[in-house]
This record gives sequence, C-alpha cells and structure tokens, in this order.
Amino acid sequence: MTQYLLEAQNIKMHFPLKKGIFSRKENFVKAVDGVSFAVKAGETLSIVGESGCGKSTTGRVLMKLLDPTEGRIIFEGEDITDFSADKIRPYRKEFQMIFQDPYASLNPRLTVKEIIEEPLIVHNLEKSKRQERVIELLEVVGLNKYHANRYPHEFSGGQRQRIGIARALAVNPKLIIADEPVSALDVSIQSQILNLLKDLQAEFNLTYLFIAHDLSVVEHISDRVAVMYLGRIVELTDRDRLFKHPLHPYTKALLSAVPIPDPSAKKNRIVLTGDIPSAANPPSGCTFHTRCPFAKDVCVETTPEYRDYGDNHFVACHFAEELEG
Amino acid sequence: ACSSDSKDEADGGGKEQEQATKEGSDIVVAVASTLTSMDPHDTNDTLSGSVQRTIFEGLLGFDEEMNVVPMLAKEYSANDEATEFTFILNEGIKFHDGTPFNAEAVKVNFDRLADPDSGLKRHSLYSLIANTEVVSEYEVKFTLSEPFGAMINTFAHPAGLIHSPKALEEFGKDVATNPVGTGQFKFVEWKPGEGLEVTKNEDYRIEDQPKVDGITFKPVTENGSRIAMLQTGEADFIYPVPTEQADSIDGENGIEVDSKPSIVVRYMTMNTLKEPYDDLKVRQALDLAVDKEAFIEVVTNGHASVLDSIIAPAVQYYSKQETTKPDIEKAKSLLKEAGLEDGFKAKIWGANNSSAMKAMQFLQQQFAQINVEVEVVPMEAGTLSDKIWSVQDPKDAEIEMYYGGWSPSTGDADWGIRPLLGGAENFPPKSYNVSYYDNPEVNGLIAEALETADSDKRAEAYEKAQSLLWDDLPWISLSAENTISGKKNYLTGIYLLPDGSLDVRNLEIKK
Amino acid sequence: MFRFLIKRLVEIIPILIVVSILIFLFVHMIPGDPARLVAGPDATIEDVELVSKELGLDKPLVEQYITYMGNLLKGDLGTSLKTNRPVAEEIGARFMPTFWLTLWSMVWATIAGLIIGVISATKRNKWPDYLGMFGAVSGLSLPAFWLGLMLIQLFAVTLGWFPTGGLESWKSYVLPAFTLGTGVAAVIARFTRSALMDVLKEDYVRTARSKGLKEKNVIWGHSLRNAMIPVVTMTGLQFGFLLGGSVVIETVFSWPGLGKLLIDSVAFRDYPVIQAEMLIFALEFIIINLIVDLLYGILNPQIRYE
Amino acid sequence: MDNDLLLEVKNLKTHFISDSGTVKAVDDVSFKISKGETLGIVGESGSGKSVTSLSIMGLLKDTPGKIVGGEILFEGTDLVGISESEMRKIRGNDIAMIFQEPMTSLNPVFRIGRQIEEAVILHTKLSKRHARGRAIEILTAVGISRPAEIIHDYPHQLSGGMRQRVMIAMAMACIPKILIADEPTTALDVTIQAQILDLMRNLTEVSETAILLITHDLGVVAEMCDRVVVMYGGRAVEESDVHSIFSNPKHPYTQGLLASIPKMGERVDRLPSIAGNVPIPSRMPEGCKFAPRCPFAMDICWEEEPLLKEVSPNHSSRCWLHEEVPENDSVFVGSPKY
Amino acid sequence: MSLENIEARTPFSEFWRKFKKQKLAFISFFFVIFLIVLSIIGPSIVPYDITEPDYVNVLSGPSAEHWAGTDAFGRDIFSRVIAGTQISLIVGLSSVLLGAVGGTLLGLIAGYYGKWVDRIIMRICDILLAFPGILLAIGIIAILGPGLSNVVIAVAIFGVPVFARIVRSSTLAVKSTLYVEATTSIGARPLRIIWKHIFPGTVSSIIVYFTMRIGSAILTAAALSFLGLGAQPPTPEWGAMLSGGRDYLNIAPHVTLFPGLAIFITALAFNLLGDGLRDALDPKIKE
Ligand SMILES: Nc1ncnc2c1ncn2[C@@H]1O[C@H](COP(=O)(O)OP(=O)(O)OP(=O)(O)O)[C@@H](O)[C@H]1O
Ligand SMILES: Nc1ncnc2c1ncn2[C@@H]1O[C@H](COP(=O)(O)OP(=O)(O)OP(=O)(O)O)[C@@H](O)[C@H]1O
Ligand SMILES: [Mg+2]
Ligand SMILES: [Mg+2]
Repeated sequence: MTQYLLEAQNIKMHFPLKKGIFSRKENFVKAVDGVSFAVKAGETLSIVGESGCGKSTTGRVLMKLLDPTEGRIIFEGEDITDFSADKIRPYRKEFQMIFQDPYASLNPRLTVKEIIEEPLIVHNLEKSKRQERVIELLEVVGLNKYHANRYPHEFSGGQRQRIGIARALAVNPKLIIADEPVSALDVSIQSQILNLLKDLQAEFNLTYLFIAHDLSVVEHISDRVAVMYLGRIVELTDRDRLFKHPLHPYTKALLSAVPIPDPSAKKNRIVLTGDIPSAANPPSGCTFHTRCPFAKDVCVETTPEYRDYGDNHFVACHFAEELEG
Repeated sequence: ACSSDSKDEADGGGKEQEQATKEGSDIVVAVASTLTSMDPHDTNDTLSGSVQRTIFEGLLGFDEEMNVVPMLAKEYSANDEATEFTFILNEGIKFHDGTPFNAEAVKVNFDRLADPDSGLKRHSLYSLIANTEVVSEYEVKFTLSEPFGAMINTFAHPAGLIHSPKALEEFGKDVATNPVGTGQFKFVEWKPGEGLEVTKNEDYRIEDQPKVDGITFKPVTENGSRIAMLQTGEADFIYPVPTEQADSIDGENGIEVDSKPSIVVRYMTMNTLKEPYDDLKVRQALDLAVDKEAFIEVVTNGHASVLDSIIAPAVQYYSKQETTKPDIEKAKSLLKEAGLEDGFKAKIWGANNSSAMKAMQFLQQQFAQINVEVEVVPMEAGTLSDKIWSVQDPKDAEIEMYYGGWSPSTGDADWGIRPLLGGAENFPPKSYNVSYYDNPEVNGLIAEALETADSDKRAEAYEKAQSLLWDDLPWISLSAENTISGKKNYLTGIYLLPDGSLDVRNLEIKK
Repeated sequence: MFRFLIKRLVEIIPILIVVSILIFLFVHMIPGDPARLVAGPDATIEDVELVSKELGLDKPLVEQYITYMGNLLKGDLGTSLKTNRPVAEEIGARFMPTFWLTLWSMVWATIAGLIIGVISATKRNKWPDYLGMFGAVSGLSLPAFWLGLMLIQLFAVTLGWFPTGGLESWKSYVLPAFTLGTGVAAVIARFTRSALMDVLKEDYVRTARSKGLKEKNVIWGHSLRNAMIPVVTMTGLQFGFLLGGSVVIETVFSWPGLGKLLIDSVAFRDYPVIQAEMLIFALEFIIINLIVDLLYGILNPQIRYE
Repeated sequence: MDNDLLLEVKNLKTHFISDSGTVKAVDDVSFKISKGETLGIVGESGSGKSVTSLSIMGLLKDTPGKIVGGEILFEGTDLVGISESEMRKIRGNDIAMIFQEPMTSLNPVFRIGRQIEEAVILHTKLSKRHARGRAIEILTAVGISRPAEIIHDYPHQLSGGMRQRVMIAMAMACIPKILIADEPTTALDVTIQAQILDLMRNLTEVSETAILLITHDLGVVAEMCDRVVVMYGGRAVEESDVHSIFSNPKHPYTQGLLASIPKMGERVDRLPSIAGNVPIPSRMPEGCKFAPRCPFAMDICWEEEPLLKEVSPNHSSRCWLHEEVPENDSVFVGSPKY
Repeated sequence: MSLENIEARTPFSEFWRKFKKQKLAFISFFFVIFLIVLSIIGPSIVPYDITEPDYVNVLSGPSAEHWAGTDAFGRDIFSRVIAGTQISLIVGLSSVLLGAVGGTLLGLIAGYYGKWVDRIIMRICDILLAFPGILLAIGIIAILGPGLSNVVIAVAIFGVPVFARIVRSSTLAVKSTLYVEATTSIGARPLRIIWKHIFPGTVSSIIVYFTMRIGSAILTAAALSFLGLGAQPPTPEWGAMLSGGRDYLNIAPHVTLFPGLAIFITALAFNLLGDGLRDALDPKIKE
C-alpha cells in the first residue's frame, strides 16, 4: 500500500444548530457526514460540489481548525486527530491553506511583509533571515520587494491571492489545501493564478487538496476528483474517468449543467428539479434521491454504500452499474 | 430684608408688596427632607418632630424664645434634688380617637419610653425615669433613678409627646404610621415620598383653633424647587429657605421670608488629644485666624449671628462670652510660640452638603492666612458617621478638624454641652465629643448642674462651664444659625421655633 | 413560545439568588452603621446598641443573610430601618410614579428620537442632519439637573404652565418626563440614524426602489423596521436604566420615585430597602431583556421562537 | 426590426464624483435592445456593468453617481432627464430588475407574498386580493411548487435558488418590457443556475420581454444571449451577435478572455492568460484602457483612445489594431502569446 | 500601469480623507485639541488666582474685570473654568480610559475564548449594568474614601460593562474573519492572535465609543458632585462648580452658566468627534 500524505477517515462534522435565541439547540447541521479519502504525495486531489455541501468544512477539519465530531485525520501515517493546540503547532508547518476570499484572508492592518513574515515568526525563524525569505517568497509568487511595505488594500484581487500563496509557502509545507483559490477572481486573472499554482507544484513538489465548484477549473488542475453532495462524497476517481465516464447521477447532472462558452455547442442537459436540501435536515437514504431522475424506492430507504466500482473509481449509488450505459 | 437681629419681624418682609390671595383653607408646607416616622418616641429628626407637633401635644412645650410652657399639663413641680417631678394635667381633653386624656395615658406613654425593651430611639432621654405613678386621674408623679436637673426640658422635648393609649395598644410599633394625639390636627394620610396630610381637629381643646382646614407636608429636597413652589403658590410655607436666596425672594410674588435665631450652633472642633491641637496656643491661633463676621456674611449670607458662647442665646442657661477680633499677626506669633511658624497641614472633615462644603472652604481660606494648609474632606453621611463612631480607642481617632453643628433639642444647656464636651464619658463611640475634650473641672460643673432642679444653681454652674470652655477652645465657635422660612403673605401665626420645629397653633389665612 | 417564556422565567431564579448575595455583600461592605444613622447624631451608645439589637444588626453577617433570604423566600422584604414601614409598602408607593414617568419619557423620547434619526439618516450630511445630530448630541451633553431647574424657572415659575414638581395631575409629568427623556431621545436618534444608514445600503432597499416604490414607503415601510432591530436593544437598555429611577430628576422635581428612595436609603444604610430595590432593578432588567427578546422576534422573523 | 426597438443607450457616461477624484465608472457605452431579444453584457469586475444597469433604472440617486452624458432612450423617451415620479412609473412596471445577491435582495422582515404584491398593487391598481392571486400565479410560473404556502414564508426560510426565483417572480409580476438581470446566477450553483436560466428563457419567450443579462460568465452568455457587449474599464470595447463574438473576436481583450478560460474537454498544460491586473477605476490610463495589458499595444494606444467602430456588419470593436491591421482575426488562434 | 507609482493610500490617509468630510466632527477635533492645550497651559494663564477669595466681591455678575463674574467666595469664575479644564478633562479621560482598559480586556477574553468564560464575564457585566450607577459610586467612594481619584474609579466602573460588550461583539466579528483563521492555521498562539489581529480590529469601535463616553463621564462626575460625591473643594472641577452654584440659580445664574456651558461644549465636542470618527472609521460607510 502506498504511503498517503494525508488520509481522511470517515470525517464527520456536525454543528449544533442554534436557530435564533428562542429555541434549544437540539438539531445539528451535518456539514460533513462521513467523508473518507486519501491524498498521495505530489498529486492534486480536487473536491467539487455545490455551495454548502461541506467542502470548506472538510478543509477546515483537515487543517485542524475544527475538531471533527467523528473520524480520523492521518498525516504521514500519524494520527493527528486528537492533538492539542500546542502539540499540533510544529506540524502546521507541513500543511497550509489558501483561502477563497483574497480580500478577507489578509489582515488589512498589516503590511504585506508582516503578513508573510508571520508564519516565520510563529515557527521561530531567525530574525535576520526573515527579511530575505520574505523577498524570496514575493518573487516566487510573481511580486517583488517593492510590494513588501504596502497594505493589502493597495492590491488587486489576483495580487492578493499571490500574497496569500506566499504566506502559505513561507514554511515550506508539503500539503496545501486551497479552498476555492480562484472563485473570487476575475476571469482574466484566474488563469494567472492557476498557472502559478501549477508552477509551484512542479517547483516545490507540493501536494494540493484543491477545493472548487467550477468544474472546468477542476478538470484543468486535478489528478483526481471527488464530488461531494450534502456532506458526503458521492464519487471519487481519476480526472479523466470522472469527466468521461461519470457514474453517479449527480456527477452527470453537474457536468451537463456547466454552461459551455460556445454558442453553437450542442446542449443536452440534465436539468435537475428541486432545490438542494438543507444539511440540517438531510433526506433519508441516498441524500440525492429528492432530485435524482432515476430515484427508486430503495434510494429513499437505504443509504448507498460508498464503494469501489473498480480501478479506484469510488461511487455511492445503488444503481451505478445500471446507469453506466 | 430680613436680618438676624430683626427678631420681632415675625410677619414682615421689609418690602412693600401686593397682598397675595389664597383660595380654600388647606395649606401646603414644603419641607426639605422626607419624613421618617410619626411616632415621637421613635423619632430623631427635627422635621418629623415638627409635623408630629401638629398632631400631638406633650405635657410641656416651648414658646418662641425656647421657654418651657405648659401644654397638656397645667402646672408642674420638682423636688430640689431633681429626682421627683409632679404634673397636674388639664381636664376634659380627648384624643382624636375619643380616648380621654388622663394620668393613666401619661403613664402608658412614659412607661413605654422608659422601657429599654421597647427599642425606641428616644428611650435614652427618659431612661432615668424609674417609676411613673398615677397619683390621681389628673396628677402624675415621675421618680428618677438619679438626679437630673434638665428633666423639665426633657419633658418639653418633642420626644415627650403623648400618644393615645388606645392607639398604642392597637397598633403597637405601627403607631409610626397611625399617629393619634390630642393636637390641633388629625392625621389623614401619609404617602411615602409624596407627603403627609393632616386635617383640622374640630374638637380641639382651645376654641376657634385651628383656623385652617388642613395642612399637607411635602418633601422637596432641592432648594431651588422648594422656592419655585412658593413662588408659584404650590406651597404656602416652606422651610428651610437657603440662606443664599432668602433675601432675593423676600418681598416678591407675595412672599415673606422669616429669619429668626435658632438654637443651632455651628463650630469647628479640634481633636485635643492630637498634635498640634493639644496645644492651646495652636487652638488660639486658629481661632484668631477666623473672621466670624465674614463667616456669617459669606457662608450664611448674614442669616446667623456670631456665636458668643458654646451654646446659642436661645438655649437655657446661655451666658455671653467675650468675642475676639480676628488677628492674623497674633495668630502667627502664637503659632511661632508653639514651634509651628511655618504652619502645618491639616484635614477638615464635614458633611458633603453644599453649605457645609462652603463653610469648610471658608475655613480653609482663613487658615491659609496663617500658613495652615487645610484639606477639605467632605463625606457622605454614612461614611462620616462611620469615621467618627467606629473609633474604639480615642488615641486612634483619625479626626483632626471637624466642621459640625448641634441643635440641643431639649433647649437646655445640658444637652448643648454634655454630649459634645462632657469628658471621656462622651468620647465616641459613646457620644459626640469629637474634640476628645476631657476637663475635670468642666465635667464637675456639668454633674453639679444636673444634681439639682434649682434654676439659679444650675445657671451658675453652666456659666462657669461656658467661660472655662470659651477660654480653653476645644472648638472654634462660629455661628448661631437662624431658622429661615418663607411664606405667602396671607399666612399669619405660622413660624419656626428656635429648635426648628414648626408652630402652627395660631395659623390663620388672611382673606 | 409558551415554553420559551416558562424557561426564561425559571432562569430568573438563580440569577436573582446570585444577585441577592452580591447585593447583600456589597451593601454590608459599605462603611456606615445603620444603627448609628437611625439613632441620630445625638444618640448615646446605649441608644445605638438598642437600635442595633432591635434591627438585628448585632447578629453575625451569615445569620443576617439567612434571615434575610428566609424572609425573602416567604415574600417578605423586611421593614425599613429608617421608617419602620414594610419595605414592600415603601417601594410599592414609589414604583408606579417611577414607572409612569419612565414610560412617558420613553414614549416621547422614542418617537422624537425616531423622527430625528430618520430625518438625519435620509438627509445625511445636509443641514437637517447636522441640525438633528447637533440637537441630539446637545440633549446628551446637558447636565440633567441644570436643564430641570431651568425648565422649572421658565415653565413653572415664569409662565406658570406646569407645576414645579410633585405628582398631582398629568401636568406634573410634563417637565420631568421632558428632562428625563432628552438624553434618551438623543441616544435613540443617533442609533436610529446609524442603523438606518446601514439599512439604506442594503440590497433589499435597492430592490424596493427598483419596484417603483415611493421614497416614503422605502424608508418608513421597508427600511425602518429593519433598522429598529438594534434600536430596540438600546431602547430596552435605557428603559431598564430609567426604571431604576433617576435620582437627579426626582430630586429636582420632588418626584416620589425609586431613585430618591435609593439615595435616602443609602444615606441611612437602610439595608432592607437597598437590597429590595436592587433586587427589583435586577428583576426589571431581566424582564426588559425578555421583552426586548420578544420584540426582536416580532421585528425579525429570522429569530422567531419555534 | 427598428419598430421593435425598446431601449437604446447612446454614449452613456456615468461618473462618480467625490472629493478624492472622479471615477468614470461608465464612459461611453452604447447598445440597443429590441423586443424579445437577450443582450448580454460581459466584463470584469468593476468594468461598469452594474452601474450601467443602475443608470437605466435611475437608481443612482442614493450614490454619488451621476449621468454626465449620453441618452437612455426607452421607447423614444429619454430617461436621463425625466422626473422621479415618472421614473417610478416605469420602474418595476416597464423595466424591472433582478439583482446578483438573492440572499440579501429580499427584505428579511416581510413575507414573500407581501413583497410581490407590493409591486403589483403599485402598478396595476389591483385590489389586495387580486394582487395575491397574481402573486400565486407568477410564483407558479417561476416553478415554485407550493406557491400558496410560500407566500406566507419569510425569505430566510427559502433556499438561494428559491429566493432568486422569487426575485424573478417579483420582477416579472407586472410583465415588464425589459428585464435587467444583473448577474442573476453568480451566487448560485451550476445545477440551480441551469434551472434559473431555463426559467428565464421560457418566461421571456412567453411574454416577449427583452433581457439585459449582465454576467462575467462567458458560458452563460453563449447559452443565453443573442447579442453581446463586452465591457472593459467603463467602455464597451466590442459589440456583436453572440456567434461572431465567440468565433471571431476582434478586440484583444475579448480574444484574451476567451483564450484564458479553461474549457471542458480541452486539455492544455498551461492556460493562456492576460498579463497584468484589472485597472483601478479611479486611475485609468490615458489612451486605450487595455493598453497596459495588451500584447499588441502600440504607441498610439498609450496616447489616444480608439473609438467603437463597426469592423464588420453588426460587429464593432474599439481598437487601433483594426485601423492598422485590417482583418487580423486569427491573432490568438494557434499561438497564444500569453 | 504598475502599482508602484500610485500614491500610497495608507489606512490612515484614507481615514483622514473621510474624517475631513465630517465637518462638525472636524471642527470638534480642533476644539478638543484646543481643550487639551488649554488644560495644559490653562492654570498658568488665568488672570486670577483660582483659590484666592475676595469677600467684598461675591456673586458679582460678568463685567470687564471678571468676564464670567465671581462666585460665592468672590473668586473669578472665568479663571476657575479655564483652570478647571485640566481637572475635568483628566476626570473624563482617565475614567473612560480606565473603563476602556478593563472593559476591553474582559471583552477580548470573553469574545475570544467564548463558552463558559464568555458566559461568566457577560453575566457579571449584566449585573454590573443592572447595578444603579449612583449606588455603585456611593459604595466605591464610601469604601475607598472621597477624592477625585475615587470618583474616577467609580465612573470608570460604569464604563467597564459597556466597553466589554462592545469589544466582545467586535472581537466575535474579527475572530470569525478569514485572516484570523489564516493566522490560526499558521499555528500562531492565542495571545499573538488576540494582540496582533483581534485587538487592532476592535480599536476603531473602542476609539469611537471612547470619545463619546468622555462627555458622559464628565456629566456623570457632575451628577456625583450634585450628590456631594465629587471633587474636593476648592478644586475647580466643572461639575462641582455647577452643583455648588445651584443654590444661586435665580440670583446669580452666571455661577452655574459658565461651568455648565463648559461641560456642555466639551461633551458636545467629544460626542461630535466620536460621531465623526465612527463614520470615518466604519468601512461600511462609503461615500
Ligand atoms: N461554524 C459553523 N456553524 C454552523 N454551521 C456551519 C458552520 N460552518 C459551516 N456550517 C454549515 O455547514 C454547511 C457546509 O458549509 P461549508 O462552508 O463547508 O460549505 P462549502 O461546500 O464550502 O460551500 P461554499 O461553496 O459556499 O463555500 C453549510 O450548511 C453551513 O451553513
Ligand atoms: N456607489 C459608488 N460610489 C463610488 N464608486 C462606485 C459606486 N458604485 C460603483 N462604483 C464604481 O464604479 C465602477 C463600476 O462598478 P460596477 O458595479 O458597475 O462594476 P461591475 O462591472 O458591475 O462589477 P462586478 O462584476 O464586480 O459587479 C467600479 O469601479 C466602482 O468602484
Ligand atoms: Mg466554502
Ligand atoms: Mg456588478
């Protein structure tokens, strides 16, 4: 068995639901409800899914920013799930995060230098070396030292995202969890950042856990892709397999719903009916059954098993075989 | 218009002005603080006392000059040793509830007062009464456990007012809110915080009295508001009038201000156990530094007179002493003799009301002239009393200078001297001797005066005591205050007695 | 909702117990011997001791607290040390005057504050805004007793329109309610202004405009209700403060209210009255918070009780 | 066709004037919309798309923005000069708008029903009861399954997709002649977006309502629009029918944009990309606004701004290249320079 | 166009630009500076000795010699008001500062740590809020003794729960920002996060409330003087002067008028300044 860099084993994250001041907290938002996958060193694993399906929460749990309700996080073979804040601190060098919102993820009161320097201070790099390292990092992400003493608000979205990336790279991490790093960027900037991420991966042998909702971006950057729906992974496989032979009806619908920037393209779209159910009150059985065009009684009653359909193509659907054709 | 020496101007502001008119025959009296109790035996504030005077009567009372006059008692006598006091009572008087007034009623009241277990605030005034004997229906005899020359005045004290025995039995301690007496007015209602109302007693023992239908007493703490009420006619009579405004409102809007000497004295004590106040020279120097005339002008706006003894002229057995003129040079040289030519630092304590603060500031300014640097420490009532009375050993007393005032409510010299300067017996916490003054000679004279009911002997003893105290300067006598009241000019026969209580016996509305 | 109310009411009890202990300790920590104060300065030590015994102040503190709590649980607030009346009576007589005064002050202050706030917010940085905010801040910056005494001079003494003080008729409310309300009106005006300014930037206001609604409807119909949510909290807080009675205003207007009683009781170290008043204040605060929460639910459907 | 012309925007200039300078948010934008047509406006963030739509709606009043030039002709009348009360009659009735953020565009304290009825009552003088009927009808039309219940709900009780449907229902309630949709699906997920786009298409087919669709998603444009305006830096830089834009983009910006989006099924190792950053609106360069990022920038581009010119029938572009290099349509095909 | 050559817009210059637009606040700002200068040099430039009595000249109205008249001791009111700036400002500033420091610490702790720490701190604040301020003041002054410094402490304690609430709510807001999450994910310790990231984020709301509170602190101190709990005489504290003169209100209104005016204008200036700061510091308000 290959050594995985990061393994998520049956992660569950249930948030107590506090609905206003008048009710007792008895319900839970099952933001993540049993997610398992493993990331190999050097690869890019993407997680796609609709808004609120638990992508960011999964990322946060893996970053140890949240304590999961259930499940284990294995980093380089070591179970770090129950590590205390103090014990985890040295490990934080190994995995870093890039955030979706380049505006909110940089403290507007600090200069770029201070922002990038912070992880160096926290991880006790000598003061004399910090300055050098900051400039080095700025150059790596395509900025230069003139930017060091400026404030984030003086930068455009794309530049800020570069600053965020520089901060994540500062401590030479092995793994980077990128939570929708390009969603907030303009179309013309998006490709710059995607290229940068690819370049950095090659240069520093990084591993990415790439969270996104834009399938065309995912297709461009990933080695493997996991599709999430309502807190669970419904399908996980190699990029090519997923895009060419999706098995799960949800994946199929998702792929067909992506608007194609070609007015003459032929569209035969699976338009789903209904809305995404709430994570506080997920449907029984297969959570997708409420919108699935192929749903049968069994889908309402039993939760489909998340299984390997063959060749590491995992899927959670009762009828994956039948639908393949 | 009114100054301290126009004693007889009971009815008059100086200025000519229009006659104000009044509708109806109920009057409103605005007073400075809230009432506490309608049980005279359990009251220690003058204000409640003066309201009680409209409902109750005592065996004896005071007149305008603080002379003891008969009330429910026709006449009284005492033995020479001042241990037995006999009263002959007026006949045919009824309490408001119809109970007849007689010797038995008197006995019930004084037994109550003399009983330590009744927990009354005024018990100590009457604790010497060993026995009260009903001699006949209208004659009572009191026997004291030890001689007490000032007892007659004590009987005239507002605490000695007589409850209806029936009410006492019926209400117990709740007579405080259900007062039944023999006075001119009957109690109607007392709304906490809002006021107390009394109405005419139709069966009052004196024909034609009272001449008004009722009185409402309203607490109005803020001076300015009280005056405004008088100006608008919402109140017909107010007291006290702040000295600052007394002259300006007099003669306007049909208002007359009445400013009359009282038994209240103002003084500054010095802790004679403490350096440097233990040195007479220092005390003399301080005394010489204070310009009392100026004090009266600045602090009381002229509504007071220079205090020329340690008790006010209206108090029984007062004897005038020689006043000194302020003399800074002499004061300085005295300080020099005491080895304090560079002056010293001191603290003066006092209440935190505006007039006390003014007085303390004045003293501060005066002492500054002889390089005595005084820090004014105004204190909230509870804190101040704690500071004064929590002292167990006189040597530990923090107090240095203290600005205070005293109203000997019995009107007798004894109560004006003994609690304040009557030797170690009266050091805090036992009593109010905050000068920590203990002079055997003075103590002897005080005791002597109490051992007899003979006025002449008593007068002699108090004269000596006053002169000794005057020279020994345990305190700096500042002023004898005036009581100042304001009224609409259609009222007559309403005035304040020197002890601050209100006399409405002859109250009338001029139409 | 019913369950919610019950739950909230049950929650009050432990809070009140904690509050009662704190109050008891605080009150007894303040220097000053009630017996001495009650007995008066010319009392002898015997008098003081007698009074002390009578009032039960000679007993150890713990015992006093137990007695106090025991009585409290029986619903007995004790008797005033100063007047010997039952505390319930003392407070009872003063509660309604304070309550009505507070209510009227709040009513006018809320209305005036809202109007000024709305005008200021809609005419932002124009002269009505400056005028409104200047007025509002002035209301906050005037010492209350000075304003009160000035009003008495003008409206009672000179013009004779209103009584100088006391509580006789509806007219008695006008001046004190005005004085008491100025500060509150100012606070409400400022809160309304800033809350409304925030709301006016919201997308749904733009939506309302895009429907072709009149500006009047956009502001009073769509925006104000949203802006009221923070304003209500603050108004509730102010109401709570005022219900405690304002010493200064009660003094100036000879108002038979709770604030004055508190000061008098403190001056006398009248423990039972102070304690009872404080308990009532705490209770008032809790109840007002409850009402504010309910109002919240009415104003904002997102936090409505199940 | 000209009989069908509904709205014509001519040389619109909307500037934001503050004491820190003037932001020329919209500076020379022109386009036309005819009955039943869907016009798309694409462009990057800050390029002036929303300001253009707000200018048409006359909703700039609460901002420091001001229309400083140009005309907005709606059925022949210029909306720029008309009074607020006349504008109110048009707003919501003839021209309606849906906004980007369905989450915040509904008033949280009012029930759905009331928010829809309000506009109906205002513009049609229907009674309250009838307005309710209309609300239910239109909610059904936008595909809400239990409209009679939903009208009693508050916005927070609905999901994002439902809210956007409510917004559309609200806008369509009075059957407007033009529906301005400012990024109506940006906040929604792809599967929901597909539903909403479908819905809009169907609705406008029935009522012949013209749509002004603002978006930055070229996919959406390709699927929805008949004609497209590409905006950059407050200007319309290219305008054409949808097919020629995608097949034959004239302006270097449009070309770069099309090249830089990853396309499904087309694998490339590196994406072509437009260098540089989106310009800060308050500090626009002189000359062509795209010059700093343009791989073909010439001296003239830095000095003088080109005009929007018709470069082929019904296809205009704002670029000096067209003057110099006629018909250079294959610049990016094959060998992207990014 | 490269970013290098755009003129630097620091957060401060941005703030200053917006602040300058608040005309009333801008004027108030200079007035406050003036007050501070006055409070420093005031005592040395006054025409009269502020404690020296003049018993001949008591309660005389404004005149050429005494611009604001004299008080009951014949002291020059103008000089006392000017000299009193120092003490009144010190009371106002230091009591608010003390309250702000206490409240900020509590608010930061409650907001950052949440859970039971938060609940306990907030309940204490609630109780403190429900405590009538005056009683608290009397209690504190009774326990600690009279004097200005204890007045300051009393007034400061009123401010603690209010600051705690405000700071707590902005702490919660800042705590949930992505940049705090980013810092946590780096492995920064709580103290660093609170000090470097959260506290600076709450500063603007603290400053705003701080300035607004100064006015009310001066007024609270004045109300305490009304109850005889204020500054010790003859300190020329405005509140003490105001309440000292209230017995002369109808015969010598100038005695209260001038200190009253001083309090009013100062409170007004700080309030308007606070208002302006709020508008200038609030990122939500864009012109
Ligand atoms: N701290 C929290 N407390 C309560 N609920 C939460 C919390 N964080 C997230 N959730 C809920 O968990 C669910 C999943 O949220 P999450 O942010 O992981 O979704 P996402 O897939 O990242 O969506 P998006 O694409 O919008 O970023 C949502 O319903 C959200 O409301
Ligand atoms: N109220 C305003 N005050 C000042 N400037 C504004 C205002 N509204 C918009 N602008 C400016 O106008 C320019 C155009 O903004 P607009 O909202 O039209 O962009 P957009 O194309 O809709 O962008 P997005 O895709 O982000 O919605 C922006 O640079 C913005 O700074
Ligand atoms: Mg997310
Ligand atoms: Mg926009």
